[in-house]
Amino acid sequence: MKLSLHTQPDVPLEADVIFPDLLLEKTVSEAAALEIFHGNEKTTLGDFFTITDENNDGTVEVEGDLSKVKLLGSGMSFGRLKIIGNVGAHLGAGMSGGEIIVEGDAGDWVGREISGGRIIIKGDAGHMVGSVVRGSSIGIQGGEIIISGSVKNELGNGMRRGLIAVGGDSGDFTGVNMKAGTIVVLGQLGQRPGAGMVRGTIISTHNAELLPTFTYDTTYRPTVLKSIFIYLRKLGFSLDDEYINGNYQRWSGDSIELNKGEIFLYAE
Amino acid sequence: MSKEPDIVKNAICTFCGCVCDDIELTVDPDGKRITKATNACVLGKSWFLEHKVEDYPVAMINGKEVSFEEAVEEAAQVFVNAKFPAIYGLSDTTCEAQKEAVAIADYLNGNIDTTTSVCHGPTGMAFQGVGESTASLGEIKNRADFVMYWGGNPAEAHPRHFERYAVTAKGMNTPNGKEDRTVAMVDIRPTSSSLIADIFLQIKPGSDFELLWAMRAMVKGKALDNTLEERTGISMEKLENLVERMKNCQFGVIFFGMGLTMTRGRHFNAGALLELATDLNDFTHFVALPTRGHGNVTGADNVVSWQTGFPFGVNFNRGYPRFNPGEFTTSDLLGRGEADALCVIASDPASNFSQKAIEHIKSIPVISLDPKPSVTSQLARVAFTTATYGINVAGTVYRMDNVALKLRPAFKSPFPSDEEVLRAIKHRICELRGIMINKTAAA
Amino acid sequence: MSAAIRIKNGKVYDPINNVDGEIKEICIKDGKIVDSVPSDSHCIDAHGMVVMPGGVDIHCHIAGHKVNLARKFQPEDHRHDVQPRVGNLRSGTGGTVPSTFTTGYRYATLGYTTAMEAAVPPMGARHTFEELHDTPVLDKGYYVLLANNVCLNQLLEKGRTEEFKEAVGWWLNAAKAYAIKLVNPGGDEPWKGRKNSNVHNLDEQISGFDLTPRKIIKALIDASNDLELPHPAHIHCNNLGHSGNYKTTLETMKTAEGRRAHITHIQFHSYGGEVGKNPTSQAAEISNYINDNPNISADVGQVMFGKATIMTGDAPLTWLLRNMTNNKWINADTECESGCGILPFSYQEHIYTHALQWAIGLELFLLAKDPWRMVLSTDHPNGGSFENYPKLIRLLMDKDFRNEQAGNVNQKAIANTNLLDIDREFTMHEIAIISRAGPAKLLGLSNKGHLGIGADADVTIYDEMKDREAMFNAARYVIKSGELFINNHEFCSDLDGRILHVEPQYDEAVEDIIRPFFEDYYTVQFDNYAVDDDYVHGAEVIPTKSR
Amino acid sequence: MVIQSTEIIDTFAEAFGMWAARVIITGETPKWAMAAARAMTGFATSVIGCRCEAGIEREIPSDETPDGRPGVSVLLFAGSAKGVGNRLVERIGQCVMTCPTTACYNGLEVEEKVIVGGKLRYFGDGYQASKLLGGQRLWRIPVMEGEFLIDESFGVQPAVGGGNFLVLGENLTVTLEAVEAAVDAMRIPGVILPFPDGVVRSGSKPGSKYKELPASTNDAYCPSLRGSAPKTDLPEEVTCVLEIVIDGLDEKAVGESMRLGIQAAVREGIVQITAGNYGGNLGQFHLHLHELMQG
Repeated sequence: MKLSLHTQPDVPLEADVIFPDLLLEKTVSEAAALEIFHGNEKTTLGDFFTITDENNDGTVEVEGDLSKVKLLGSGMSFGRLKIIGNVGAHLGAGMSGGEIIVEGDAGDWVGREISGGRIIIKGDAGHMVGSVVRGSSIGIQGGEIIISGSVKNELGNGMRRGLIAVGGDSGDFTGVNMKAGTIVVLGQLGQRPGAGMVRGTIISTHNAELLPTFTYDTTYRPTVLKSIFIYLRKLGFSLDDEYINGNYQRWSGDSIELNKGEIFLYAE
Repeated sequence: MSKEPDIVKNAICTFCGCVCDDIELTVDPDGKRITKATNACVLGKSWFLEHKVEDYPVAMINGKEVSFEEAVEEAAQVFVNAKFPAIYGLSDTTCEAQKEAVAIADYLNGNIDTTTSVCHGPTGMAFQGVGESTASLGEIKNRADFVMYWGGNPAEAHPRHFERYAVTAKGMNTPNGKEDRTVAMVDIRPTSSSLIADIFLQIKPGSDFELLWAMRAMVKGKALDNTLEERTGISMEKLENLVERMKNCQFGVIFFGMGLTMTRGRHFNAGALLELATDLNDFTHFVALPTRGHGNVTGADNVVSWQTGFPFGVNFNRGYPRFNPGEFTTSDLLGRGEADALCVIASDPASNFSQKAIEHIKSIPVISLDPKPSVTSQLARVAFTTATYGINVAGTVYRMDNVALKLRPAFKSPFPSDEEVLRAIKHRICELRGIMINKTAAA
Repeated sequence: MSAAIRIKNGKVYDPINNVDGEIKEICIKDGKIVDSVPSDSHCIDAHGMVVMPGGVDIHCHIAGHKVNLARKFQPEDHRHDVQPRVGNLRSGTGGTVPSTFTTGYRYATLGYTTAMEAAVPPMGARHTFEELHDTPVLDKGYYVLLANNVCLNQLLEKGRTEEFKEAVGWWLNAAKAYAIKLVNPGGDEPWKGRKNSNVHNLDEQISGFDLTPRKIIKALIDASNDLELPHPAHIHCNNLGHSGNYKTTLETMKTAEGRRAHITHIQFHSYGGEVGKNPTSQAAEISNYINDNPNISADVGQVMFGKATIMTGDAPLTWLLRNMTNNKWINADTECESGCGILPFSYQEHIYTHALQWAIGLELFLLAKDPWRMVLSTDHPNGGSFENYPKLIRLLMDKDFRNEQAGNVNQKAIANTNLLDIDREFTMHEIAIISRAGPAKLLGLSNKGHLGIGADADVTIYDEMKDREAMFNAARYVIKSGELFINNHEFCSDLDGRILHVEPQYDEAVEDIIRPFFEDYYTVQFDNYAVDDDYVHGAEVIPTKSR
Repeated sequence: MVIQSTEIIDTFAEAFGMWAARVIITGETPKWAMAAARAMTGFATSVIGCRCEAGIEREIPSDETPDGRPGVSVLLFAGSAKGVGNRLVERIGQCVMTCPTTACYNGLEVEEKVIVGGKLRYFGDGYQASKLLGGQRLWRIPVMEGEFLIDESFGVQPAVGGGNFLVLGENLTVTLEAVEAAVDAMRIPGVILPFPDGVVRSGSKPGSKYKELPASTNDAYCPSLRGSAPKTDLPEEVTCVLEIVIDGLDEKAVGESMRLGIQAAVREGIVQITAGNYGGNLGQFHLHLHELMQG
């Protein structure tokens, strides 16, 4: 199925019906009749999208400037959602399976609270990628988020399991309060990475200033980093050989918590 | 015929979050101004004494004077024709008005947010993450022998904070006032407040989080990197000394201001401070309080919370409240160009929001309620002049420590209250939307 | 006023008037139960249904500063439980601490029309009324915290008992409260002091005072009785939650010396065992005492599995729980009056203590010989949300269900109780007692909890169903003060409830003692402290002897 | 059947059901991966005496390993899935974890798993940490040189052990040449030859005159016992017999390996190639030599 945005929304469009689990069971006309919210106004998918029955391979393709369209792919559990264009907030929120590919930039809260599946973004993403929502302490519980560009603050806040990779820079408080899981940032980490982390791994290929509650351990070439990098490469994430083969400083923290978290910084 | 001036005893000053309730106001016999405000601080005095009933139109549409009813009609039309109407401000008005505003947002399926989102919103978010140990201000007065101010200048922003609540105030276990307390001040530069401090920590700008984190580690006896001084400007020794004092006091308190919450790190800074206070309860009784600025911003938090479950940044687009700071907070949603109508109550976002947000404000219909003209009211489609709470309008306000007080207005204003304007708009909206609100239901 | 209503063909349970399941007509006019209405009145055919007075919750936490803190504390708890707007009703959110509107609507959905907020420091009264005003449908009042009141305790330690009583009277008036509440008497001083500690026995001296918890308890029980308040002193005993605390509870009850006293959420106070070790059940011991002493009443404070929010004036207890669970935590002290602690909590079937608490609560219900004095509560939201009441009712009415549920929890805990040996199943009549008639009687609300002529027309009608949980989950009709709020399972129109409070007489000269204390130790002016009628408009003052 | 001048006897090798795992060992250099692999597969010739049979399957180029380093794959066989698990824990713990720079990955993507890293992790004394990657949990055990990385669990699958053939030669020299050539040809993916460089001389028969022994020397094929043994299966010109035993992940791999081996072994001076069996009553797999050679 393919959806092309024909009318630009004036205010945010909450298109939480766009996910393969639901759409692939519908005919084109059924899909067009699905109810969505344009601000506070109840409207239908067809009011904003031209829907055609292309590519019957379990893929839903969405095309257009979707930067005011929220909640695409939220809750999906299987199939493939391909987005050609920029996309708004809460992409793939709470997803448990399947794959989302965005050929463009994404907004805030990409993949918040996911438990499985994979989100691949070719451009940049906003704040709170793969994170908690306010008030709860547990962020994503699984799944993979691969972003070629940069992201903003609180990447992987509260993350308990899963893998997040960012090709560009990340904002402040990357991996804050993480319980476990892996975050890879090929660019520069923002301020205060890993604050309050209990367990888990943050890897950066740049140097960074760490909080005083992190302790330097050693510089070495841990095999696990190679495994992670090669795994990422298999998912189409591009990274240089020198990062795979290089030495890394290992820092333990956060001492305020269990002190079982680690930050790896590339040391050439 | 000369009249005796009216005296209002125990009047309540809503200029700042201290909400002092011991002001004695002398009202000029003409009933149009206050001539004396005994007990008020310099800010309070100017708040009361400079308040005049000006000759503004009660309402304007596109800058032209109209009747109250016409303005209500126009405002209601703007609201019901919007798909994403946003209501903002509310921290300088009564709880009664705040309730009306939430009701409008509810009946409109709109968005409601208060100035909390741009002052202590980060504290609210931090609180939701880590909790807090707090107290009413009298506990500080009666018990606190260790008082710390972090990232604020109470001497200028809350001039009576020292005397009424925390420093020179004399209480049950602190009969000698300041002599019975240790006062510590943390700021990036000396201020008029820091002059009174026994301990002053001048920290490097932007290193609050690092310092708080280091203090938490010290309290917990955990490993600390020795680059602390270089990064924060505070030596390990000085910090250890301070932390020992904190652990060994009888009752400690940290007040914190926007110097902490609105600098880089924001809700994490606030969270670190709240957690530090909580951690210290392993050793002694310890509390922390934000020093809230606006007179009833705490009331706005409370009203929005009990009516919706969430303190600010609440969206009703889908017929029920949703909360997500960053998504439904006004400065953010305007910055992304999302709202298609804006109602501002007692605030001036057109002068202090980001350029992007201001541009968007200019592109959508705005309804403003303010006792005085502001940048926002001047670009408003519909502008109401309203009476000033506390001076002209009765109602409920909340002190920064969540204590509710009833206002004692000094004299009547020719202008309607925010509550009256909002209620009129609400009733018209409900008529237009076919919602039958009966009189018994929460008015 | 409202139109007249006739309810016919329903099976009526009205224990106060000794009506036990008779098919009986109930007539309503002008907000009251009347003996007849004109023949053309609106008629509800309640064939196949059960008709009861509206439910009365004697102990819950639904309004005030601590409730609102707990509410804004937990956005994660509201997010997945929303209450969309219907008609002119307001929207809101649920979870264990729902928004005010949602609280009112959901209580009413269960058939409850009266609820009492159980713990507010007088300084928080104004805030509490603000919230109660926004809590629709329900009639409501609150209990004022006086057992850690510094001014009162100073009078008490000096032996000025008469002035103490007058001051209590002043405070009840100033705060427009319904009853006197004691929480962890004397425990605030050590908590707010240097060591963050607590008092542990009734005869221990309270730090900074020449006073013991027992003296405070006795004085407030006496004051409640002497002022002839409709509801006696409402006591949250010392040592809540600690192993071996049943002794403290027994001692507290003995301190009443035959005068009326109400022990609240007594389940949390019925533990054997040694301090610091696993608790055991002393439900039988506690029940025996209450069975034998008609001056004592209690509500259970049943624990229900799942999400809860602990919120209590007993701050040191929450600190202990916080350190056990590592959950986010709130402490909130109120000057000269009270402490408060809040944390999210979850009762889990597999945990020994939680399963034991669950079983002890059920034991207390089932062992009570006089259901009028052992009434239903979950100490909402401490033992679980009020939305668990239907399930709790089923546990009491359906032994097979109860035993099946007991099979799913920690078996070591169950083995340490007598739960499985008890065959009792509550009758519909008894359910009407513990959820309506009993609480109304204990509260001294003579117009509530029954359907006699002149009673408030608060009536609920349930479909009679075998599954009692499903039955009590959603009333088919709810009439509040003579107006239909729920009609055939649908909300009709928003309704206000009214505030219930007392105004006992006191000697105004006592203000000469209290005023200087305010000037020295409060940060609110004495003249700005008392709550005026603006906050309780349309209130009903429940008479005391002197008023 | 005669291939070149060697007679292929019309008989069958009798192989047994076993359970197998594949372990990918990587190292900083091929040397260390191989060192660990050799240590791990040492003393693993026969279940009879070693409780498992293991061997090196192949070297793996670095671009095929999970961590991009040179690797070696090892197959390990035992009588049960649990047995495989236990042997892996012992052998990886003693031979791989101990060896500088190595890491250890599961090489069989199958459903049934045995916990290995999940047991070895306790060596970390609380400092161990895990990492979930593509659904597989890895354990990181801190060691003095850095950390030892190992998959939590390893796939195990039913496999075939005890495929074999006997090379009967005119003299030692030609027989050795023949088996060496065979072994070279037989190392294909999915099989190992558990004996020293693939060859066993002490072929056995089941049972013994000594009660406690389950197997004893294969007297019918011992040239020196032509006169004294009750029966001999040796043609007159044969003076030397060597056996190659094959364990494989499936019957097909074992058969293919045998076919390649026989093909390489036949030559002048090799009189017969035959196979060991127990009358077909003990093992569920019968690998008929003629069928193998006919394809």
